[in-house]
Amino acid sequence: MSLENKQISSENTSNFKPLIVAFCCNWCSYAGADLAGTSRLNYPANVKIIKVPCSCRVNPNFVLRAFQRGADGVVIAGCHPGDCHYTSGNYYTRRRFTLMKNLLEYVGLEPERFKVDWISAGEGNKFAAVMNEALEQVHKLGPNRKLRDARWKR
Amino acid sequence: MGRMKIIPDAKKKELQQILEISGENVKDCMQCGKCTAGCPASSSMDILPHQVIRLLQLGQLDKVANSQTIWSCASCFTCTTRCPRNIDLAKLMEAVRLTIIRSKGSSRLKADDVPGKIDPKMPQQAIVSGFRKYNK
Amino acid sequence: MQRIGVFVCWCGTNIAGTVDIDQVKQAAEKIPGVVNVQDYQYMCSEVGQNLIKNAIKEQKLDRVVIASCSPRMHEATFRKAAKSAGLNPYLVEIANIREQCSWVHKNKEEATEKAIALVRAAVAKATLNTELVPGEIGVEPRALEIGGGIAGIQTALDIAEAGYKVDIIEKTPSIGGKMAQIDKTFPTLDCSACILTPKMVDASTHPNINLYTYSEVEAVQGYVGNFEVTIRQKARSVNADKCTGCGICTDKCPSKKAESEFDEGLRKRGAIYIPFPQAVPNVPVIDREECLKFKTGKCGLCERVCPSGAIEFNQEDTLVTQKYGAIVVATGYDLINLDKFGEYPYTEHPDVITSLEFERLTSAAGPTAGKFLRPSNGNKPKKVVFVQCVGSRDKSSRGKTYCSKICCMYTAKHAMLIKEKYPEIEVYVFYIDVRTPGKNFDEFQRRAVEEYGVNYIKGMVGKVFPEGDKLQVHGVDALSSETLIIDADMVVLAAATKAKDDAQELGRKLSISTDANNFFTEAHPKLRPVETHSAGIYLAGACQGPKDIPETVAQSSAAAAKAIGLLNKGKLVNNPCVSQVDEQICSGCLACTKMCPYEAISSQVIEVKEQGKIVKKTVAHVNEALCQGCGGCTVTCRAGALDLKGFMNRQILAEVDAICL
Amino acid sequence: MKFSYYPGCTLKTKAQELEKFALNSAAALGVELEEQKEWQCCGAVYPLAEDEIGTKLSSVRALAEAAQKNEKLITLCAACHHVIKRVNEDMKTKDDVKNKVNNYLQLAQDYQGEAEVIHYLEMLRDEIGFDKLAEKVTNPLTNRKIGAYYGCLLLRPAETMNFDDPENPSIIEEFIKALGATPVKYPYRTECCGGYLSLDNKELAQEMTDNIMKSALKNEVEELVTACPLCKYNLENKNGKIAISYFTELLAEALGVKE
Repeated sequence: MSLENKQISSENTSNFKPLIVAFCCNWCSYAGADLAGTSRLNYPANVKIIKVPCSCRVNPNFVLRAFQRGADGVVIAGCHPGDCHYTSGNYYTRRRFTLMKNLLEYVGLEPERFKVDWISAGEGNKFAAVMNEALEQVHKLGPNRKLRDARWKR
Repeated sequence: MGRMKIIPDAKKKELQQILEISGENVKDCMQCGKCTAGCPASSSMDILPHQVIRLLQLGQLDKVANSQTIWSCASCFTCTTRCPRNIDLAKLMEAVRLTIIRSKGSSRLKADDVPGKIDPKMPQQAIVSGFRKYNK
Repeated sequence: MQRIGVFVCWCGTNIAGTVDIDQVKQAAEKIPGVVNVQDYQYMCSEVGQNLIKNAIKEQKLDRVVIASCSPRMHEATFRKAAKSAGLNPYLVEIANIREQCSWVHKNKEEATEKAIALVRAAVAKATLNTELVPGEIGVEPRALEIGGGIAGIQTALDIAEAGYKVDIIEKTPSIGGKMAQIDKTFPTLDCSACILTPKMVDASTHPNINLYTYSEVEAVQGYVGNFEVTIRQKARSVNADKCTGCGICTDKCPSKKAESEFDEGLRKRGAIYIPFPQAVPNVPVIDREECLKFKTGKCGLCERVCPSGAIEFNQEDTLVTQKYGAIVVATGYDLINLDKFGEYPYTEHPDVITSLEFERLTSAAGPTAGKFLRPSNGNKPKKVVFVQCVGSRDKSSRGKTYCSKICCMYTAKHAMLIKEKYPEIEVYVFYIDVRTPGKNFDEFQRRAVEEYGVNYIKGMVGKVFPEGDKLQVHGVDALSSETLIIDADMVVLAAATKAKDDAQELGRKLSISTDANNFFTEAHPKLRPVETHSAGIYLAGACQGPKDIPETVAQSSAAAAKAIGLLNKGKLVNNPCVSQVDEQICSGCLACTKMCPYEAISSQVIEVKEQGKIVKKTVAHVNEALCQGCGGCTVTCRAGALDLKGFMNRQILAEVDAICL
Repeated sequence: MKFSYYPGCTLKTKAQELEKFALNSAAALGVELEEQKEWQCCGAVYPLAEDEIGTKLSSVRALAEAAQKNEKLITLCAACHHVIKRVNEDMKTKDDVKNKVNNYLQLAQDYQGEAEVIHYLEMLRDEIGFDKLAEKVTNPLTNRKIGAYYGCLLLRPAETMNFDDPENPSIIEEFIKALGATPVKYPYRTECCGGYLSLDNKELAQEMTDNIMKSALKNEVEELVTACPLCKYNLENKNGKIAISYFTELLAEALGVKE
C-alpha cells in the first residue's frame, strides 16, 4: 500500500465528517427544507444550505468554489421541471449542470459528489431523503481530495 | 350473534403472494362493480367479480380460493378493459388459481381426465389452454 | 469595517433545546466585523424586536444578522424592525437555525457546530450587503376578465361596481357560458336563464364594462399593475354597430347543416347565427366554414335581406392592445370526449346522451321545447338510466382521476325533473358513491329518492347493448350483489369534466401554471385560493378545478375583491433584488436577453470614452419593473457583467467560503 | 410484400382451412408469407402471472427470428396473436421479463421487443388496404348478410392489442364490406364465447355462446365469421341455424381461390 493510500484509509476510518453544500431555490427546495424541519425529519448536520432565488441563479463557479474550499459534496435543488416559480429557470439549471456534471467527471471528480435534484415545497421527506442519500454516497467515497485547494484548511 | 362475522386475521403472506404474482393493487378498487356488470360468465359464479376484490381487500383469501368463481373466469379481459381503476382482475383471478394449482398434486385438470372431456372436433387450442390454466 | 450585530433567538426550547446558545454567541463574537451579540428567548416578540432596534441605535449597527427561524417566517418582521430603527431593511440577514438546524438534528454538539457555521455564512453575506431601495410602479386602473361565463360575469360586475373599468374577453359569440345552457339549477330548481340573463344584460349595459365577444387573448406582456394584452377580435362578418338583431338573416340563411354548439348538436343552426335567443350581444356571426358565400362564392342572401346593411363579408380579424392592472382568468370547463367509452354507445346511438345534452332536452327553449323525447324516434321514454362517474375517478388513460364534483347533484336534479313532469317514467341512477356536501345538497338528493321514487343503484353499468328500439343496460347492484338488465329507452351519461383544451396555451401566455389535469394552479390550495403564482393574475370558477355555480360565484367575488384591492393601491413596491448590468464589462452579446423569461432585458446604446474618444457601444439594459430577480441571466453572462442585487456573486461566494471553514 | 408467418398448432390440425385459405388468398394478393422454420406452440393462453417466464419463451423465439430478418410477424389464429403480441409488449416494457428471458435464451443478440406483430386482418387493413382489397375481389359475395364474431383475444386488453375499438370494433365489418357482402352488426359480437371453459365447464360455455347466437339471430345474421378456432368450435357446438366459417374462407371465395 502506498503512503498516500495509507493516509487516505486512515483518514477514512478516523471520524470523517463530510460537508455538503446545498444550493436551494427560495420557492420550492428551501421551503421543502423548512418543511423537513417542521416535520422533524432528521438528516445529518453536515448538510448546509445556501438560499438562492432560483436554481438558475447558481453559477457553476459556486460549485467549483465549494469543492475548492473542501466541500465533499454539492447538491443543487430546484423546483420540479414545469413548476419553476420563474417559469423556466430550472430548465436552464438542468441543461447547465448536465454539462457541468460531465465536465466534473472528465476532470476526475467522482460523479456521486455532485447532484441536481428537484424538491418541491411539499416534499419535506424528499428533501431529507436526497440529503441522506447524498451523504451516504459521499461517506463511501471519503473526503474530496481531487478538487480541494490544499492551502484551504477546513 | 350468529350472523355477526368476526373478520379473520388477514392471510398476509398468501395475500402478498397473490399481489406479487398478479402485479395488481386491490386497494385501488372502489367497488363500483363495473367488472361484475359486464362479466359474461357471472351466472355461474358464486362470488361476483367485485366481491372477489372486496374479499381480497379484507384479507379473506380462503373464501376466494374455495369459490367456483375463479374457475368460471374465462380470462376474457372484459373487466380488465373497462375497469376505471386500472385493475386487471383477470390477473388477480389467475394469481388465485395459481396459488392453488402450484401446490403439489393440486392440478385441477389431470392428464387422465382429458379423454373424457374432449370430442373429435375440439381444437388443440382448447386442450393446450386448459392445461395451461388448470395444470402445473 | 462594518459594525454588525448578531441576535440569537432561543425560540423557547425550539432552538435552545438543541443548540448551545452561549457557544453560538461566543463564536459570533469572534467573527471580524461583529461588534454586538445578544440573545433572547423570543426575538420575534415585541421585546425582542426592541432589543434589536435599540442595539441598532445605541451600537450604531450597520448590519444585522438574526439567527432564528426560517426567513420565510419572520424575515419581513425583522426587516420592518430594522427599518423603524433607521436601518435599510436589506441590510438584515437571517441564519435559519430552527427549521434547518435545531428541528432536524438531535445531537447538540453537531447542531451547535452547524448553527455557528450558518451564523458565520449569514455574517459573511451581510458584510457585503448593500442598501437596496425598492422602486415604485403605477397600476393601470382597469381589469381584464378572460372568459364570459357566470364566473367572468360575476367578477366583472363586482369590479365594475367598485368603480373600475373591466373588459371581458369571450371566445364564443355570446357571453353566458355553460350556465346559459343549463335548464334548472340545484338545489333550488330555479330556472337558470331567469337568474343568469339579467346578469348578462347588466354586464353588457354597465358603463364600466366593455365586452369583447368572439375574441381571444393573442398575447400578454408586462407585469402586475401593467399588463399589456393584445386581443384578437375574430371577424364576425357582421357590423355590430349597424346590426339591430332583427334575426332576418339567420332565418333566411339557406345553409342549415351546422350543429348548434349551444344545443349540444341536438339542433341545426344556420351558417349565420345567433347562438341562442338571449345572446349578449344580440348580433349574429357568420361561421365561415359553413357559409356558402365563403365556400362557393355564391349566395350572399343574408347581405341582400339585411335591412340595415350590417353584413360585411370582407371583415378581417382585428387586434386591439390594451393595458390592464389586473387579470382574472375564468375560462371554465368542458366535458370529456366519450369516443373511447365504447361500452356506452354514445357515438353510436342517439338515445345515449350526455348530461349537458339532457339539459337542452328538458329546457323549454331547447330543441324539443322542453318535452322530454327520445332523440331517435321522438317518442316519450318509459325507462331512463343515468350513469354517473363516466370517466370521473377513473385512473385509466381514457378518464380523469378526480371527482367531477357536480355530477351527483345534477343527476339528482335531472332525475327529479323527469319525475316532476312525467311521474310514470321509471328512472334509475347507477352510482359509485353519492357525494353531496353543500348547503341543502344532501337533502336535495334524498328528496329524489324519498319523494320522487328515483331508483338509486350502487354499482356501475358494464355495457349498454342496443336491442331493437331499446337499450339493454347491463348493470350491477353491488349492495344486493345482483346483476341487472334494464330495458331502457334512454341512457344519460354523467361525463367527467375537464379543463379547457387550450388551458395550457393560455397559461403559457399568462405565465401561470396548470396542474397535471390542466386546471390552473392557485398560489396556495388553502390560503390563496384565487391568486396565481404570477402577481396580479387571479382565478375564478371551474378553470381552477370542478365547481358548481354557488362555489363559482363565491370564488368569482373573491377574485374580484383581490383585483379591486390591487387596482385600489394605485402604486406598487417592487422587489429591489433585481439584476444589474455593469456597463463597463458588458460586451453587448445580449445572450441574457434571450434567457430572460420576463423579457426584462433589452439592449441600449450608450456612449463611452475609450482611449480618449467617445464611442457608441451596445449594452444590455435591465427593466427593473419587469425583472423578477431569478438571477438566471447572471449565469448566462459570459463576461460576468450581470449580477443580482441581494444575491451578488461575491455574497454567495462569501457564504460558500464561510460554510467551508 | 413479404412477412414472417407464425401459424400455430391448431392451424396444422383442426383448423387447417383457416390456414389454407389464408395462404391461397395471400398468394392471390401478392403477399409472401414465409412460415417460420422452427416455430413452437405459443401456449394458447398468455401467462398472466408476473413471475412466469418459461411460458413466454416460445413467443420470444418467434419474435426474435422475425426481428432478425427485419420482417413483420404475421399471425392468423386469434389466440396466437394475443399471446405473441402481449409477450412482445412485456419484452418492450418490463425490464424484469426482458432480462430473465434474454439470460435464458442467450440469443446472438438480446431481444427487446423490436419486432412488430400484426394479425392477418391488420395486414389486410393497414398494409394492403380494404379499398385495394375490394378491387381484387373477383367473386363478390353480394347479398350475403354476414356477422363478424370478434371474441376477446384480438381486442382486449385494448391498450396492448391496439387492434380496434374494444367495445365497438369495425375491422371485420369493413373486411366483409370489401368482399362485397353486407356486414351485420349485432351487439354481442365482442362478448366472450367461453373459450377454454368448454373443457371444464361445458354448461357455462354453452350459455355464453347461446347469448351470442341469440343476439346474432335477432339481428338477422345469416352467417358468422371468426378468426379463432376455439371460438368457431364453441359457436358451432350447439347451433345449427347459422353457418360459421373462418374469415379467410370468405376471403378466398371472394378472390376466387377457394379450392
